Amino acid sequence: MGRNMGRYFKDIWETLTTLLTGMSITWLHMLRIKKDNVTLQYPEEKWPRPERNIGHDHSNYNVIRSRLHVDMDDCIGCLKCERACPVDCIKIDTVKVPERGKDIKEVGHVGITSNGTRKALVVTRFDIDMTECCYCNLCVYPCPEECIYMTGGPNAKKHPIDYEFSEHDRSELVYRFAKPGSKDGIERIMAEQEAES
Amino acid sequence: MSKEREKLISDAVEKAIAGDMDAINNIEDRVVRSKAKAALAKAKRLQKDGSSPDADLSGSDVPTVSNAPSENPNRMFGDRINQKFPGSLDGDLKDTHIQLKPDQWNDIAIWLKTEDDMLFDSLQCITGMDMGEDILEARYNLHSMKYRFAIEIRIAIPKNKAEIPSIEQVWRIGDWFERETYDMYGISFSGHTDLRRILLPDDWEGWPLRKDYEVQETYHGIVVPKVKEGWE
Amino acid sequence: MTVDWIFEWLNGLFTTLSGNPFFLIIAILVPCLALFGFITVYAFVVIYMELKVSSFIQDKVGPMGQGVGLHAGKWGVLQPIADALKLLTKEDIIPESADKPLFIMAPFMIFIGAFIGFIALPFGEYIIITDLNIGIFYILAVGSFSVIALILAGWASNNKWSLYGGMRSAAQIVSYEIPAGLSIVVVIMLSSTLSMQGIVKYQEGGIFNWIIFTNPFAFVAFFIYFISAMAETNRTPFDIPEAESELVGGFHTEYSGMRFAFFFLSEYANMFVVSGVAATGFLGGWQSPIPGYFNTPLWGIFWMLSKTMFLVFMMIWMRWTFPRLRVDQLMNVCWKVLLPISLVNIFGVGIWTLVFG
Amino acid sequence: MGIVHGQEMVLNIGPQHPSTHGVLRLQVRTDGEIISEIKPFIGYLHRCFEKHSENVTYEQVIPFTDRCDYLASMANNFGYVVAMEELMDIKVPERVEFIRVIMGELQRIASHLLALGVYGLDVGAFTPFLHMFRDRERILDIFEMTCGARLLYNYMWVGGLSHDLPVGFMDVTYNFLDYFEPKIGEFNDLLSHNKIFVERTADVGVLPPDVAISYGVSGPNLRASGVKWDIRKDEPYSIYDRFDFDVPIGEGIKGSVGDCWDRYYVRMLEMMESVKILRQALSQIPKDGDVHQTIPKKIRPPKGSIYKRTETPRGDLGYYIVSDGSPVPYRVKMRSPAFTALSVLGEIANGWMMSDVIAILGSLDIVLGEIDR
Repeated sequence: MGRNMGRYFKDIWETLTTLLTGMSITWLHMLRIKKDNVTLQYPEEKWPRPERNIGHDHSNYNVIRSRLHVDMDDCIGCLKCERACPVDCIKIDTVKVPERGKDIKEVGHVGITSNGTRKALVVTRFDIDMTECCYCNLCVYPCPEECIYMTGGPNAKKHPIDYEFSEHDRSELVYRFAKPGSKDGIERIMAEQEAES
Repeated sequence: MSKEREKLISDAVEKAIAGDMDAINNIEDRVVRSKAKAALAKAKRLQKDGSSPDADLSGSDVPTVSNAPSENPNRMFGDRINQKFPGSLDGDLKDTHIQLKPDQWNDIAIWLKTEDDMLFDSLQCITGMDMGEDILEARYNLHSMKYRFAIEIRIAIPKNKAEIPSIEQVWRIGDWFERETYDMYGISFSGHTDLRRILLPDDWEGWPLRKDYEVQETYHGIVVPKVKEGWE
Repeated sequence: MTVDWIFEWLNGLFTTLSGNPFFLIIAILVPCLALFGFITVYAFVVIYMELKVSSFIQDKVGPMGQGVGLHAGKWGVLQPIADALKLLTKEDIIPESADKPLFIMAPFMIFIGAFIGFIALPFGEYIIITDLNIGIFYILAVGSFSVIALILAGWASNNKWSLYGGMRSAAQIVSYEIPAGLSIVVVIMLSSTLSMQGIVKYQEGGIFNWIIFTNPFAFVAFFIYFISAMAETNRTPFDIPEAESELVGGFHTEYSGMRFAFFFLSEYANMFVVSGVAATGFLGGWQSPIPGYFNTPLWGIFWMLSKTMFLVFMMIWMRWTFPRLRVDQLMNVCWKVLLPISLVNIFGVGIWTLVFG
Repeated sequence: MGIVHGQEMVLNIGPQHPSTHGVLRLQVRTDGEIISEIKPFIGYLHRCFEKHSENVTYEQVIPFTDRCDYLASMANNFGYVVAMEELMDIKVPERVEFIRVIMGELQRIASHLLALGVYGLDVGAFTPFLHMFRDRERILDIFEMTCGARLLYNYMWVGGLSHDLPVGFMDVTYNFLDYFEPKIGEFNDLLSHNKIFVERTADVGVLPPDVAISYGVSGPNLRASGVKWDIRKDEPYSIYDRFDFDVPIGEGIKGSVGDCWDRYYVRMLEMMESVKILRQALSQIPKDGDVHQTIPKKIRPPKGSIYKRTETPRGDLGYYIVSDGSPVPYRVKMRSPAFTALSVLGEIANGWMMSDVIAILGSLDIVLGEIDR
């Protein structure tokens, strides 16, 4: 490495100048910490903090990605979301209702959805496995009743944002939105119908 | 010398645009002829900018939209390959690709790369295909950095004798592309220095991307297909 | 001073048993325990300082414990204690194929290397454990003791990465002791004494009597010493033995829990020793910068600590600003840059004192 | 350097290593510090992207393309979507084209920031990494504002976009650009021209242009070797031919052409170019135009195949899509730029020292998600 003498001293001078400029930058950062601080103290300060230039206000979002939620009263069991899911993490079972649009008290089945469509099916099982969900939001678009949506953001009125849903046991992350006991309730009713007719 | 060659090329191109193709063809000097062809191609493209793909619906395939001159490169280079290596074409010329037989593929590759008016120096990608009825196919997308030509060469081989000469020495990236195609489809590339699986563990059975592939039950005792109780 | 002072005081107290070795042991033990206390307090302070300085440099505020949990104290003050507790309670794994006795011995040896360097550091007129008449020479000699511990740690943990770390630290620390020693020779030439108190006494009388300002060669010698001292304590840009991005963990890859805490602690202790030597040798030790004022013993401790902590701050500051050198570049810097310049310094100081007296 | 030949040691820079940019194993034969042979082993992160895309419909493939190069997933979507639209001959409205270019360029800046920051980490400088991540977070906030997600977006659909721009997107992005431009100067002072950084990277791992082309290297790595090849300029897709920006190539300022420093500095210059494109795109974006207008209800492309390349932050990403007329793709092959970049490592990192191999690997900016697919 036959560096001649000129190069030798130029290297030393270059080292000194560049290292000192680097240190001056970090020194400025140290001084301006009050203004430049970008971290949140998590349990106390929650995401987002628009006034401190961290994240933006969720209210003017067009779409949000967080935990899925389903309003069972509006779900007509059309299975469109189950087909749209690329990772098949939604499972729905439905049973035909004797009469369209009638409420069935024992099972808590509401006959007419908020959009006014009369339901023909009781959804006995609506499971979403949040461990497999890839948060791609493809299931939200085809829903005719907009009953499946991600919490928070534009849907904040229906359901506040919820991104702290970690559990101790993985099986608890399989959300079962169907009304409990609706499966055997509706079967018993159907059996009684057969018995009468 | 080059001024006079420039003039020769420009008026040959004029005549060719006017429709008289052999003005270019009877230029003896090969380099000047190829330059004239390139200039002609460029002139045609400027004439007809943004050429929409000439929809040749005859073949089963919708043509690959190539950004090369309006005269389809696959066809142009297909017949040049046919002239240089007679009998290497497999079936007639198509717009979307050049169908070749596997046997002379290695020296065609060397020729494609070193021929000075083609210079296909960058192998874009090798795609393995399972065409069904036990035919496998390797599709090579080649591209010339200098002349901006892009062609696609396909080589079909039967499943039981899946053997294609390797082009690892011609384009160095062929080494890994071929290993991946071998890993996924089981096409063994003869002449490849160290042909082994690249993505899957070395002792994995079966070729995953083939249509008739069944996942093996266990791998070293680990259950392979994901079992989730209480879900189905 | 304190060791002999305690020894006479004990003899005076129990005149009948005066002079028996038991008193000597007590006389040595008392300052050592005091020193151990000082080092743990200093370690917490410097860990907190490194935490906060590195966070401020990186535009974050570091651990701030407010709200219910108060987990890290008002401004994250309790974070060092939390770290220490974490390291204490962590499982202390000894790899099965490691050479067990050597593996266990390495952290203690490196701590000894750093610990015994404190003995000759003067904190005040009479506040020094023992005023050896070869003080500065003793510290340099003892400083190189930790190299053995690093190589031992690297080799004993029977892991390729730590082997690399050990070999690299051997090359680095041994070769950086030469420019460090030669720059100390400048100090000795000026103060014509090896004892630390003597060096400090030579620099009394205000800031302009400090060796660093006596002549330009000594000024350069200070920086040469400081750079090679950083190399000796494996601080960036010379942290090649424990380069996380290349060697996973360097010589302390296999260490965890309390043993890792020892490596951690001894690195900080080493930093204090070399900064102490730089402060004493070049910045006038416990002398106050204003002649005649603030030179009571208590002030003496304050001056010594503030100068040393400033140099420790400089090391921390540099660590979070510079990338890391490659091994051969490290050797290149040492043998082809620092060494020639330190030789020129010695020659320059000689001429300077000859000409200007 | 290799005069003294000691006993050779085989060392696994294993799947579990702080600077392999993902799960990669380099089997290295070392003679003391000097590396004599490197064999990369990949496949630890293989998630069968191509097998999956043969079982899901065309629009369901997009969330999978996100997960290939998870550091530039907007660029993956862009590539897939451009290929599909050319296969199905869909002409998307102007506004969609502009939004896609804006998102693509923002993603390029974010990805380069990460690449340069992590490269600083590999060479030992910790602070620039955090400064660059602070700015990258600003971009991720903009992405979250538009498509809800911060890393894997599923934002660009075949024939349009999933959502239009939110209220206030324009001035948020303008604020970011004004905030970001001076920061590049600060990164240069802090890291690029730092003498230790230059010593560590100049003249290290020189990639000659012909070897680069033969190994199919593309993107910033190829441009750093002096080959002026950028698909946005040479095979313009979408509306990139409307913007004027120049393509920075490596000039060997600090060392020879094509060394690690050039690969680093070309990315820094590219970020400036992206800012230039963003400013033009933001000023020319048409106000009207529905982003869902040309999204086909049922995607059933005609039988046929297509190979289309786009310029992602890591190089040219090619999609070879074969459709047999059914709503499920027959074959989707993804040609990943990082795959070719890693294959060149064995060639250029021989004979260097251990820390240089890590520096060269860092300068190639590979992402194992994309290599293993």
